[in-house]
Amino acid sequence: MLAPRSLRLASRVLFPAGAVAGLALAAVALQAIFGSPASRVLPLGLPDLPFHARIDALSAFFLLLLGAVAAGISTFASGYLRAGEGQPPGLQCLCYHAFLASMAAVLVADDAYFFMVAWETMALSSFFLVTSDHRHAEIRRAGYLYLLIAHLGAISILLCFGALQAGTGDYTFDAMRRIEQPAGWATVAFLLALAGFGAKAGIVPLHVWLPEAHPAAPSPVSALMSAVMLKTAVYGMLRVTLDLIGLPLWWWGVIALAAGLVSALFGIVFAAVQTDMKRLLAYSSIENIGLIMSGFGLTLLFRGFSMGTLAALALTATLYHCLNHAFFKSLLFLSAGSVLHATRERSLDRLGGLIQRMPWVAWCALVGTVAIAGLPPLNGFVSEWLLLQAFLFTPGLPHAYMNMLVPVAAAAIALAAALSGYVMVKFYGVVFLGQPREARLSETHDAGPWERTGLLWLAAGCVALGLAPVTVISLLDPITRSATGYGIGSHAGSWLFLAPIEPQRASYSPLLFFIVATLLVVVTWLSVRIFYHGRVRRAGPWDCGFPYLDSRMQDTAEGFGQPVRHVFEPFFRITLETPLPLDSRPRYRELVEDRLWYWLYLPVARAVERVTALVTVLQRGRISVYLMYSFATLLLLLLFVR
Amino acid sequence: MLQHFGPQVINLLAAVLLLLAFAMLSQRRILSLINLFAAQGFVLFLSTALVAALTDQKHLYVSAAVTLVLKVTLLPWILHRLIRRLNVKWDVETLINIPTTMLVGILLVILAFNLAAPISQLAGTVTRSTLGIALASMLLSFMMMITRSKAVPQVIGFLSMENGLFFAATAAVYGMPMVVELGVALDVLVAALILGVFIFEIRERFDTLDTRHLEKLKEH
Amino acid sequence: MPIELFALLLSPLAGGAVLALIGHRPRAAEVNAVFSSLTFAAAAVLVARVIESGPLVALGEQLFVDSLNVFLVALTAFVAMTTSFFSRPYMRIEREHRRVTGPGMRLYHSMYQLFSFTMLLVLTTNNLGVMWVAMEAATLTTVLLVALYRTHASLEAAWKYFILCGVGIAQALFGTILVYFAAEKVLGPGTGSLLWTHLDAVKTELQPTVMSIAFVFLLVGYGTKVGLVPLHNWLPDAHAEGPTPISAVLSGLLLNVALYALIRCKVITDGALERPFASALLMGFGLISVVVAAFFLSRQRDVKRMFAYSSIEHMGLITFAFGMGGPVASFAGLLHMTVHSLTKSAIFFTAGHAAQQTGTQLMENIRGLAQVNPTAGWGLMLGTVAILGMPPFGVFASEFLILTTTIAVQPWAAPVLLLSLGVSFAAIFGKVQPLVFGEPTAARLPHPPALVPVFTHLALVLMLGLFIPPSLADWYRQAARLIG
Amino acid sequence: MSAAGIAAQFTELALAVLLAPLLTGWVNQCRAWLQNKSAPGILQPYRVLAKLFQKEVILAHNASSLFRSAPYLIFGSLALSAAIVPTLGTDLPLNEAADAIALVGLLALARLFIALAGMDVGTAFGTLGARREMMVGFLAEPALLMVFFTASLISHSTSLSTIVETIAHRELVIYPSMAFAGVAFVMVSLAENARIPIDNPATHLELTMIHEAMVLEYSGRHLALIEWAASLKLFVYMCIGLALFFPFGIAGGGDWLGLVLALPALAAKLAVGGAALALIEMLSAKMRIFRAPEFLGTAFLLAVLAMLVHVMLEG
Repeated sequence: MLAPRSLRLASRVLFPAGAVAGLALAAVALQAIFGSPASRVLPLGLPDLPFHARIDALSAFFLLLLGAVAAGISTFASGYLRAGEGQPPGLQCLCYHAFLASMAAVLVADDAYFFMVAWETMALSSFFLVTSDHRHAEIRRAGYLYLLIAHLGAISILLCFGALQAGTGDYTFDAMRRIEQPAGWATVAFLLALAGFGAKAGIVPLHVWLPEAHPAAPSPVSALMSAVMLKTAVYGMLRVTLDLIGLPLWWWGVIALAAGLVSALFGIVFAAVQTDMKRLLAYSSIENIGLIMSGFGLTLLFRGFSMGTLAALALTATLYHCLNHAFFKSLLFLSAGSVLHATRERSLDRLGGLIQRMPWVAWCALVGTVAIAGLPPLNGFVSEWLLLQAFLFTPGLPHAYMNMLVPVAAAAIALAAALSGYVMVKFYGVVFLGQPREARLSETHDAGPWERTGLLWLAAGCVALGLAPVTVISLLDPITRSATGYGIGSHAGSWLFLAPIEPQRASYSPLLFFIVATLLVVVTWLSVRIFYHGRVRRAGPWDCGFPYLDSRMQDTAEGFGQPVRHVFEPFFRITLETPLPLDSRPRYRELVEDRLWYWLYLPVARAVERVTALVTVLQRGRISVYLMYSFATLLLLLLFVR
Repeated sequence: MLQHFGPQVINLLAAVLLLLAFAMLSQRRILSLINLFAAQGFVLFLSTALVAALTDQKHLYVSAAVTLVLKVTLLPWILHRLIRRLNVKWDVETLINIPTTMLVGILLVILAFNLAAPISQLAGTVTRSTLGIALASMLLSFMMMITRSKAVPQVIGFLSMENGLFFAATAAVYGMPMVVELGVALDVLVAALILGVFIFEIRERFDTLDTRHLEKLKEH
Repeated sequence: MPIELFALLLSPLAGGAVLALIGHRPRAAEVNAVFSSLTFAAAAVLVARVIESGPLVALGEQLFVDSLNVFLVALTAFVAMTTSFFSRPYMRIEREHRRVTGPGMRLYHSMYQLFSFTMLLVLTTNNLGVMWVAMEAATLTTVLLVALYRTHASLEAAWKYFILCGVGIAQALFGTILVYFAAEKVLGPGTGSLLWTHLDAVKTELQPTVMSIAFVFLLVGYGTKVGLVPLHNWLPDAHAEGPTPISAVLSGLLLNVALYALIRCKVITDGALERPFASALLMGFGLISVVVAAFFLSRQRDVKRMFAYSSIEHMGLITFAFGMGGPVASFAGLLHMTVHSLTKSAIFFTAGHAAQQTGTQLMENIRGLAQVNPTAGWGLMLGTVAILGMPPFGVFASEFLILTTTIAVQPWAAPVLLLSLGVSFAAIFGKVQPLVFGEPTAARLPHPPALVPVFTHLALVLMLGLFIPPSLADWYRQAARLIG
Repeated sequence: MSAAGIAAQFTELALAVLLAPLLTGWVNQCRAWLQNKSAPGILQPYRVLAKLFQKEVILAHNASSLFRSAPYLIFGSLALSAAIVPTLGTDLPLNEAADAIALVGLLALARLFIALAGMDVGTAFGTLGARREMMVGFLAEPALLMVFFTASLISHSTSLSTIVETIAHRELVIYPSMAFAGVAFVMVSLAENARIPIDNPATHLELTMIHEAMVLEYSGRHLALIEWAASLKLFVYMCIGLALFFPFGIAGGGDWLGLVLALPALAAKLAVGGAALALIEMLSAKMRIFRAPEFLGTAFLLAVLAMLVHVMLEG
């Protein structure tokens, strides 16, 4: 098992086994959501702090998410793996399943030690996966940055657990739940948790590793990281604030909401200007995590003002979006992976027109695009709809100032959702539609059978989550009930209509909506087919009569991002190289960078560098100076002793 | 008569020891430095023998004999042979000039005394007042190692520090148990041999004994 | 005198003598390994006896073994054995590259055995004076080994190592004299008043001011050997310039032994003084060591020198833990000692092998180890990840315990410790990653390296991280109670 | 879900689909009069549709199946949006199925498909048009959503029927927030329907066109469906405007008489609306494409301001 060279064993046996295990996990989790929390003490761990494992509604939901998505990704991975890339397949397979196991362990951990062990094993195994093709320098750099920020995040999480145990020395979560932390320590714990889990989730100031690490990893791994690993950070956040701290303060919600909104806008604006397929999807993960964090902020806000039902609604929206994002983001990452595998090309400027050669991947990607853009029949829309409904109820807050701020927040969320539509049209249009921008794209082949099943499983997930929201909400009900004391599952309307509070207020029925829409489309198609003849003739494109059309006349990815660069100019750090008018070889180059890199990360690195320079003065090599140190220490201590 | 004069003679010997330490601190020439070291060894032998006589401790005689053999004859002979083989006659370069070292030396002596004061009141031994001097001579030889840049003076500084420790042992507690005394003596001998080997190696590799050339291993 | 204790001390001594005669012959490495394994066997039997029948005193109270030093004896013997296995192919390759001559090999093997004898003597002796003599002898034996290659750098390193440690150890002798002086007041003259068991029994009646001054001298003395920061300057040079097995043993074992001696003195001093003067000093020095060593790391260009600084940092952490005192902190300190020795020696094995393959210790020209020799490459990567305190490995377990007690006892120290651990993570991982991954520059070696020890060590550390067997846990708790 | 409701639903749908080209014709008629030109007659759009349905469809070689199915999807979704908006009666069966946010989502779906279809053939104009359409989209959609939010804040519900009922049957109250929302809505509908300030529907001038550029490659029955969908979109926007700001005359729940009366009221309102649209187009000139974001930015700002005004004043 350690490092089997044979590719066949890994991809034909182990990955499908992983997929089946994922399904089994999902089934167990589904059943555990409704059961009462079961906890057990494992023989492993420290002598006086053995591993405690506990599955309650919250962890069962995330286990369900992990199992369902991992099933799809593992089936895809069994067809995706090819020898000769990066490490031997056996090692990759081992790390992959260690990654899955550690994520499951994070979700069931019930004491600080087990949680930290699982948390960093997850980071470590994903690091080895990210740097599986470690011959390129930038992949190594991405891996290093990823593990460094993950480790710093883990440090702040450890400090947060330190603050949570408030001096009792007992690090099991049950103890933390029982003791009533003083407000000061609780705030310190919340802020540390926000920093620690935010670093892993990719909240804006700490997001720099995400667009580097995800593209570097092989596609199934980046799908798994984007879909599930970010959610373990959200799970951690929920576990600490709603479960361990008890009653959160309302202004924590404002901080989380602000962080979420900034991440959402920042992520999507940067996604719009990317020219690398997987970096674009990574930035859009930052946007979706921003939406989830703003939903979480809203939950805290309502919980702070003890408005139970509204907190339940906001929490349902947050969890629903976690599930949706897991499905459609992994679908998009996997389709990008198939494109990458077929064409060996990741930059958008050298793709195009793949819908002819890869219809299966194209249509699954279309489902993903419509879902992520938050458009009605599919699942993206449902969670956005719930989130916007939650925002609409905020004017009921007792705090006057809050009532003003939250509509602005709703506007930002709407803008982010619209922008995600823009980004996804760019992604889909440039990759799949239009003319192929490279000659060799013509002999690409479609995805293999395994990969197709993976993609179809995830696409079906997106459609099902879109069309049956009421059943899913009833699934989320035990969680919201345990976290906020209220649940909206009971009166979320009949199986057909989703009406979270009451029907007059707002109701939406995706199934009816979908049926009527398809009915109308079929009627128009039939009426056109019956009444008028169907003569079709193939000819060259019209293009206003311009004969010499070639593939370079299409819009490139950078061109498509130009309006966003123009509108959101202050977000970026743009360095422009425009050619002189008389330049013999004019070269136009525009480099778009992240300002935060220069404001936060480089100053910290320089500070460490300065301190190091200061400290190395101690070791200048002269033996008499060393003797002087020892002499001085002796004299100092002797003086100090008397 | 022995009981009466004994303590004064020991104090006298302690004073001579301190004087020798100062002399070594201010010495410029290697050969005289080695002779001073031998003298220090001899004084140490005398004091140990005297203490042994005063308190008729059998093992102190043995330790006095060892000191005589080791510190007065063997080590100085080794050092002389070393100097002759390396035909090194140059004077001892110091990092800071002699007057300032002397000043610092005096400060060290004062410090050593008021540090040793509480201990010596408690000491039941007849030679308790010499503890301060022993500590002072140890600190002075430590100081000598720091201020000398050549390898040989550093070695001599290290060995004179061992002498100071032995004198402290006899002054405070009538010498350590036998097995410890022998062990320490053995260690000092082996240390001297190894240092000799090293000095040859350094001389051969660096063709100078100035430790200022031994500074490549550092943080850039 | 129980037979295994006798065998434990005799076999390395005999080994030293035998190898002094036949050290240069090709079969000498195997003999060295045999003797080390014999010592380890004796240590194992001794452990078994001490666990079920409690502490034992031998040779007229000169030797004393309780649960604290028997654990260190076992650890020392085990790592000495695995290092001897590793050094067999390593030294043969060194000899073929003509970096070591015939007599050099003889010196190496005999000194190796004498060195383990001195360490075991320090651990098992009951007499503080003999402990000092053995510690001084340990320095002497390793000084020649550090200068084995006779290069400029190794000579300079050996010279500094000898002078600084010599001076340091001299202070310790003065401290021992003062302890004897204080003990004589209570227990009367003779060897009785230097025996640790007697001192331990009577430590509350010792004179406080004398003991505090004695502890200062002992701290400066043995602290130099442990490598606490203001006194650490010799450590990076000595550990980087010597042959790899010696660096591994120095970094892994000698530091622990020095700290053990310091703890023995701390127990006595804390007994004598009411206020926790000794613990406060240990905590202070430990914290300074962790912080300062962490910032040394990012400027390093030599792989063994970098890991030497990492040893300073970890020894600082262990001293801080023992300084805090209390059952959990001492337990964590002992656990950290074990996992640090195992991981650091494993890292030195792989780093040494990598240096041998590429012919240099500068990290810039070692690349792509995982391509050329996957076991060594992954060994180094896993070792580095373990030493940096990434969870599945035991180092995280002890760091977790240390940090949680720090939060409870000294909350202000926790962020300082964590930040310096973070800085050291950034520095070391940033430098090791290009070593293991990337385009290979290393050449293959004639003899395959003995990397079995590396993976046995890492497996042990992984086991300690996930599951500490109950018997081992009680053993550590007994030892922790002794430290108090 | 009364019988009257179902009847109202079907008549609404049929009405929207059939009358949409008439509305476009009427708007062109008014524009011509204002420019004192003689217009080609109010039924001209129907003749154009009839002609196009007879013509043969010419497809580019690399046009994919998405290109061929896009017109039907666009037409179907816009027809559904027309069915959702309460123009005649408020007791519509589809009301529980989709509310204001779903309507905005549906319009965004239509925009997505038309942009993708534009990019499918891979001509310069197609991608250019798609980029500009999506730029307009990502600024107009949130503005439209904010307009709906203002209305739903007032009526405490996002379902369209409830909004219409609260605004229509309550006593006449001047809502300053609705005033802001109205201005914002007009600006957004101008942008969305490719009217003068953002895009000129009449010309095919390569550099300025947004909507026309995307549908350049369509021909025959596909082009007919796209044109019909465009006029249907204008009709839907008009109805939304009327429903939000002038809902008087829309029948309440279940009374047939109200339904019958609502028809002429709707026709009159649409006529006035069409004329107003033509007037606005005459008074303003086409903006440079890079000024479009500022135009839509102000619309978005006004919409958010409307919400703030509502919270502060009427909160």
